[in-house]
Amino acid sequence: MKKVEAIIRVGKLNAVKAALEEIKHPGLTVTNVRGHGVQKGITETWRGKSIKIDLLDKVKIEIVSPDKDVSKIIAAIVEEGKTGNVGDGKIFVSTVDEVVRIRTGEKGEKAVS
Amino acid sequence: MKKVEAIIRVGKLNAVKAALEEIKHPGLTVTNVRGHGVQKGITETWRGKSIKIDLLDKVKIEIVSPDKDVSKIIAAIVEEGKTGNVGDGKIFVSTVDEVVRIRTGEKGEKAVS
Amino acid sequence: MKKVEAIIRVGKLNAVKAALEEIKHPGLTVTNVRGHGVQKGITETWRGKSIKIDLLDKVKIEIVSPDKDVSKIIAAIVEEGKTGNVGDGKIFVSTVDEVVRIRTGEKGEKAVS
Amino acid sequence: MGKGAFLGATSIFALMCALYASTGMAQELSPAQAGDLEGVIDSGDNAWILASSALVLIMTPGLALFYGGMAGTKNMVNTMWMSFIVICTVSIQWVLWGYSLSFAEGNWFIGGFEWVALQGVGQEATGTIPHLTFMIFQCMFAIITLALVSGAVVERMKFSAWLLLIPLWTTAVYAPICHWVWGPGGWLGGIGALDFAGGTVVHITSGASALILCLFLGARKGYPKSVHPPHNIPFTMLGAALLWVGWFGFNAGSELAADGIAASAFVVTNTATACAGFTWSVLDWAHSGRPTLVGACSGAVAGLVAITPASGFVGPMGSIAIGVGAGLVCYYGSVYMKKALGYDDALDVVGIHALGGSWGAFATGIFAQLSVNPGGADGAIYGNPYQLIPQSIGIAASWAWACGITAILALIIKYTVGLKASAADETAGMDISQHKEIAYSHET
Amino acid sequence: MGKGAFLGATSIFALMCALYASTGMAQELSPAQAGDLEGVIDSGDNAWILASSALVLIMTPGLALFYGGMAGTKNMVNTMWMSFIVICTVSIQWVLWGYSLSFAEGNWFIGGFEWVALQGVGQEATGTIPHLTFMIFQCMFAIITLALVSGAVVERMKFSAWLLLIPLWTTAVYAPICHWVWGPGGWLGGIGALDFAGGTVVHITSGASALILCLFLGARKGYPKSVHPPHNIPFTMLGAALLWVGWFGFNAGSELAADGIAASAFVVTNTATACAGFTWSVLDWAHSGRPTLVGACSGAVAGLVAITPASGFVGPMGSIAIGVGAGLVCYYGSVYMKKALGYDDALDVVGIHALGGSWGAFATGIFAQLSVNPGGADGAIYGNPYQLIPQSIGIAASWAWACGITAILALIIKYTVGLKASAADETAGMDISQHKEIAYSHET
Amino acid sequence: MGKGAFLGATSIFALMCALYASTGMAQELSPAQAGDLEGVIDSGDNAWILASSALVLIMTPGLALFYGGMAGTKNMVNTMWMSFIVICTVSIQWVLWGYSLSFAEGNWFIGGFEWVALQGVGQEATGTIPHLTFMIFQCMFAIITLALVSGAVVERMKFSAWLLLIPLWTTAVYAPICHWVWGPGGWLGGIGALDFAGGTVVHITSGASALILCLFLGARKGYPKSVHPPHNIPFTMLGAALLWVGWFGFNAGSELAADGIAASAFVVTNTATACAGFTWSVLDWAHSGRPTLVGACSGAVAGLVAITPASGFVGPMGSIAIGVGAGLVCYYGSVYMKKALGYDDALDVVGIHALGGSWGAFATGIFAQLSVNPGGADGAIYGNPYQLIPQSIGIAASWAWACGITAILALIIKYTVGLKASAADETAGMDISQHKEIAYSHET
Ligand SMILES: Nc1ncnc2c1ncn2[C@@H]1O[C@H](COP(=O)(O)OP(=O)(O)O)[C@@H](O)[C@H]1O
Ligand SMILES: Nc1ncnc2c1ncn2[C@@H]1O[C@H](COP(=O)(O)OP(=O)(O)O)[C@@H](O)[C@H]1O
Ligand SMILES: Nc1ncnc2c1ncn2[C@@H]1O[C@H](COP(=O)(O)OP(=O)(O)O)[C@@H](O)[C@H]1O
Repeated sequence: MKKVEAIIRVGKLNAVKAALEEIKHPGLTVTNVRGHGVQKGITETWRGKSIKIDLLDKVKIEIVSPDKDVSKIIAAIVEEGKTGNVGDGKIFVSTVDEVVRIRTGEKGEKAVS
Repeated sequence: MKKVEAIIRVGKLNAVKAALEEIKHPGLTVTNVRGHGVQKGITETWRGKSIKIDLLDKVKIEIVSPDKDVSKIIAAIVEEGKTGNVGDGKIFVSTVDEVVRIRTGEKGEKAVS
Repeated sequence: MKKVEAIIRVGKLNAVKAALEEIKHPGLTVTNVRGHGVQKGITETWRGKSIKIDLLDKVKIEIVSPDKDVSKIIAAIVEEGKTGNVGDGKIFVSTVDEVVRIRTGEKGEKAVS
Repeated sequence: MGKGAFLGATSIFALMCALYASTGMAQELSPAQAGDLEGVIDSGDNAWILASSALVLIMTPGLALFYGGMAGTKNMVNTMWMSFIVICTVSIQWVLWGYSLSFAEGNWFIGGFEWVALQGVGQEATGTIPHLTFMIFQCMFAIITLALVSGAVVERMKFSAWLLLIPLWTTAVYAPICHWVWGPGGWLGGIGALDFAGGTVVHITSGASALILCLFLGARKGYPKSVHPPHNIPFTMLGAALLWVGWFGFNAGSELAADGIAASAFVVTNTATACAGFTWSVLDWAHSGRPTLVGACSGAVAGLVAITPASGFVGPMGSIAIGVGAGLVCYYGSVYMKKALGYDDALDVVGIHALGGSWGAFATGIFAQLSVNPGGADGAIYGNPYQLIPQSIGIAASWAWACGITAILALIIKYTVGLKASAADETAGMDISQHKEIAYSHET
Repeated sequence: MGKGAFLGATSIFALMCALYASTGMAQELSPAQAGDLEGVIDSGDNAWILASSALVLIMTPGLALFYGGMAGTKNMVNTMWMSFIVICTVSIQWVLWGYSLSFAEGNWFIGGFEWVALQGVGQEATGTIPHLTFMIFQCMFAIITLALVSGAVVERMKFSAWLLLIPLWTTAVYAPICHWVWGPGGWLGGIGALDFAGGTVVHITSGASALILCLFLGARKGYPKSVHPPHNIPFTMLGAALLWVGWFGFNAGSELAADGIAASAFVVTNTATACAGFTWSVLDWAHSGRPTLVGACSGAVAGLVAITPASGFVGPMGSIAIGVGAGLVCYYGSVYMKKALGYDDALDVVGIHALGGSWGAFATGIFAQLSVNPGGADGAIYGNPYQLIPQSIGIAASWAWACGITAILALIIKYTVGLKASAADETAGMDISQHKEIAYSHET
Repeated sequence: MGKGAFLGATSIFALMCALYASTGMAQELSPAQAGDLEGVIDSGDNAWILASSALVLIMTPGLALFYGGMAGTKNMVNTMWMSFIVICTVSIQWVLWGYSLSFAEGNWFIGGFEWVALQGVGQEATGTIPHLTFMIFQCMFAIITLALVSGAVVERMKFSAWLLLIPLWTTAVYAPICHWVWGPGGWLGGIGALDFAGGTVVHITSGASALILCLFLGARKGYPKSVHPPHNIPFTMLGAALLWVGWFGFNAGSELAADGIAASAFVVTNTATACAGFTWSVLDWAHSGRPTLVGACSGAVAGLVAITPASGFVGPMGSIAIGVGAGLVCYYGSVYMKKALGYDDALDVVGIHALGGSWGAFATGIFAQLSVNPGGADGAIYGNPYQLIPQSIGIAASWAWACGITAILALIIKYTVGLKASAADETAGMDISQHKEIAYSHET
């Protein structure tokens, strides 16, 4: 089982979500995050003083899925999350040892569907 | 060392927290997330227009703990987090390579207690 | 590739960020979280009633980086995140199997830079 | 079970009061207060009462924020809605029949139908202001009174139940008590009970009814363990401020003229409010280790409540006593009495309005001064302890009628549309379950 | 293309109206309404109009909150800014030349330059209030009118474009129509069109201009799929409440005296508003399954709009009809008509102000009563269906002029500073792109 | 060290001024302004001043939101609390002794004890309004003045220190300066210094005291690197709007009658405010590349401050000059001067109130016109440059007294309860450390 974690643009959430729905992903969890990488921040102004905001709002999507679906999921996110400008974000894949569905106590692949 | 990550209902946070306290868990970190799985979303109305909100508020709990405590922790979360209706959430377990306590620089099991 | 996840004090975010900039970290993602460990909570008052808030605001920093940089990153976080009082937080290191840069589709170490 | 017994007792008491009144007091009817249609319009007085009407209207949205800020995030819309729908509904009810039942010539108990649909209520002078000005000023009172009740029942009462309650309550509880005190021939006015701006009519009725509704509704899920802090203190502060400033219209406007008594009512309103806010803060500091802003706001509202019946009758020093007393009474009522008795009055309508109103109405009998208002009376400390008798009767009668009738209305609603939202709806939050709305959608 | 045709048609219509008016109506000029500089100041009337001016000023920040609460988080500052900058800019424009063009002696079409820079506008009485009081009261009307327009164009119109529009629009659209209706010798006043507080001058002009700007701007990215719920409903409720209370100054202040007609205008304003808020809630419940608070607030604003032209002329029962009608007209206008026609009127300025104002101006011709205001007229149900003629002309002329001239101004702006923000700026949010500000920075 | 020297210098200057005044001016005492207890009440005037009192009260919660929105999230409750507690405390202080010290007959320096506890302050007419109306109107001024100071010291001053400061400051700083300018026999009034609504009494005193407190407190941790953006701009906008609308009561109410001068004061208040808001926006655009809403609000407040002393004396064109000047002076004062001098005035009380008030008091001497107010004087551009002398003396004396006495009070507090919160408390946030409250608890 793998966890696919993607940091994407806030404005791309709906498109990525739709793309994942199309490939019948099992479910996902979304977190509001702020991030910083190649992309530079923005500058706010208050009473003539510039205040640099170097963390920009991003959205993190987490999807746990069987190993075999991972490449499909990555492809969908890259396809829909891309604008071509810096700040599009990253995808991180890691290994999940165990999954449990709280409602039923089911474990393993059945639990994520 | 393992990380137990549970997505649960917002209203169950206190109960789960209490259950973990009872089994003397070492600590935890909570994040507000939104999620989507078997459970369907809700519909808001604005000026006669229905707006579907398909991401529901959930809470993510993260607990890093020695391998031996993981099954106890999972049991406690399932016990207290369950309502039996869709939307109860999932638990994901993964491996943590190293833990450091910032205050002391301690590493390994001592650091999580 | 490793993911370094640090739970730190809200007030230390800027200092840690600056330290990471100095060692030329590739990027980072920040999440507002609440946590609970050795440190006790605070008490709010409403109309004579004490309400215990046992989850305190913390900030989670996530940095994905090549294995070789991990120790430098940990050192920087410990250095700048420490106050010596309980509540300074923890660092968790885990393994990342794959990284993708959404903008370019690049994979691996090139993707995190 | 206690609820039934309580209901029985209060109903009987209400009946007794009514009977007593009808025999003992009917001959002492005071001349019509609102009904004398003579005189010419004074533009200054009219300007002040129109401005006061606007000020009193703003109190209800102020209340929506005051209450809403203390409610939970997921109940914010519903909490504000309960006040806002009262504005929309009572404004219509009042014009159609509420005003007539309250203020038209009738008997000692209730007004007549002469002014139904505002027939005969026009631009001619009543005292020195147009009759319509008086009508709309009083309309704002009817609105805020019921809106006050909502604070006790938020986070669990069905919206449909609340909507049904509005016209019933305003007709069966508010109109009679209003007529008793301020209507032509009303028996409480007749026996000389002093209530300048509504300690009995507004605050005891709302607070007592809130208590009854709490008992019928039962507590919120998990109460009292689940009690949460205010979700947005700035809104609560803003709401309290709008109440404070609107209350100048409420109290000083009740003089129905821009004269010296209006000025005096304005001054004592401000003074008592400040004293009560300060007193509550001190008690907070003493009991909880810190002074809280929500506490100061609560105290200020308590002071506003308590000075209401007294505002046209007492001087500044009396108002300090009333304010400090209000802080004490309402603090202990909201914190300790509620805990001791165990009912779930979410935002302390009983502790603040029922107790504060009772204290204020009683204290009017202590601190009133003829030298402040020749149309009033001297109180106990000015040598007339007898004034405490009509004051006490007024308090008791308002409690009794409000409790008894509200209990009947609650029963009716319980067995028709139902009073309480389902546990699932309560857990999901009243906003999404009752209104398909969410107060804050910051992701958009 | 449709836009051009529409522009052409409206311009021609405007021209025709103007020509017709100049020949057919010029001789029927009414005596100067604002200009008769005689009489003595009545302190009560002055007190009321000064208070009313303050009440009308608060409407614009109220509108900023009403609109801002419904906008997206990332456009909150910009949405409020659009109202706030109107206050700052029109206040200056009005003093320098706007007031003179609107109210000084001129011809049937526009005022003169006599009062430019307030020369000759002093403390002397106009009617029973100082001339300066009248001037500043009217200033507040000019402010709110343009601020209303902003609701249609938020989330995409460049701030510089808006800033440029302000003086142009207030001079070329507002001043003439204001003069037609209320200025000395204005032709709409001359033919007997009744508009007590601005159904045509304020609401049709703003709503019609909003429509034109929507058409020129085009829709927001992703519209209509991207429509989002209000980001902060408490602000919307508070804004609606400030509008409601400020509107008492707007309508009852338009009598320019604290007399019986002011009281009557106050009463019908409150009644119509409550009825419209209630009606919208019922429609919401019927169509969406739940009554929404934002719906009730929208309905209340619709009621306020519709009663505006009628407020000094109709009685309470007429106001109920107008209010219920406003709820119906504006609900279907905002929900169904907008969908059917497909323009992106972000916050329903067309549905509420253009339609509500038109309905109100027409309904004035139905429900007006001489017995309410001897200076008005009887309407259709009081035996004078002919009143509907000047009312209809007033409606048509205001639509025509507002549409035509706004189209010209939009073209000018489009080809100078540009109307619409870049897609990137829209996506980033207007707050950061236009102002380098973020509404909420809770991390600090 | 600089602080001591500064304190010494200002104290000496204050002393000198006082001595000079006592010898040179004592014989020129003007007739009592507030004290002449004769005449009859005019209901219109009374209506206006009661309404104005309500308007001025709303300014202080407005200020709480204006400041609170700019403070950090973790200091929101404390920031609002500092204003709210001033309302509760000064309302009592004023009734008990503050009013008497300020306005009762006394000497050139301070009022007497005749009106302590409002003895002898009743419903009888003072001018054309009840004495109590005048008293409560002035009470609202005393409240807002100290509340203004809080903006400089938020995010670090101990709440207990603030609470202690309130009665001390209002007694030792406000009462004397108020008496000098407006009290019967006050020396500044005596030498003909014009201050219609409080440029010296309110704004210089608050701004100068704010500067002294800043110096004694020292900067917030990490200042200036840690400066954060406003946490909630909508609250700041709403606060500015409430200030603007309340200020109509402040300035136009200061005429104490609903006459032509009140109308004129209303008009120039609005005009200057708009001009200053617009000017600040232009400067923002020029210097930071974008116009900010917080900038426009700050500018508007600067304009309100500057027009205050001039409001009853200048015409519309003068008000434009004063407004534009206020935008310039206060923008550069808040942005550049603060940076250059290095003190941590968190929300620019010095830049806006001390500088804006000084500019306004001086500009009154330039633009005043006898034709606007026969009770005033002509200013420099109307041929009377000598008016600048009493204006300058008024400015200097207010600065001196406010600085000197506030320094003494700060020392007293520093060595008793302590001025500054601990670093840990500051880091945790003043809300939780001083009040055990959190402004927003959205998780509930
Ligand atoms: N090494 C990293 N570790 C964790 N998160 C990262 C890392 N690098 C980038 N991110 C996240 O990805 C977002 C986009 O990355 P950025 O480098 O700005 O653009 P791009 O991915 O287009 O090169 C950042 O805002 C941050 O949240
Ligand atoms: N495959 C998944 N990956 C990540 N998060 C998931 C996944 N499936 C479900 N979740 C999270 O768990 C929550 C509950 O899951 P859901 O499928 O709705 O109910 P249940 O767990 O009762 O079957 C979702 O809201 C989402 O946050
Ligand atoms: N076992 C754990 N799993 C996950 N998060 C933890 C764990 N222990 C502590 N934390 C996080 O670290 C924060 C600080 O930990 P705490 O034990 O209070 O202080 P310290 O790290 O100084 O001993 C907590 O608020 C929590 O967010």
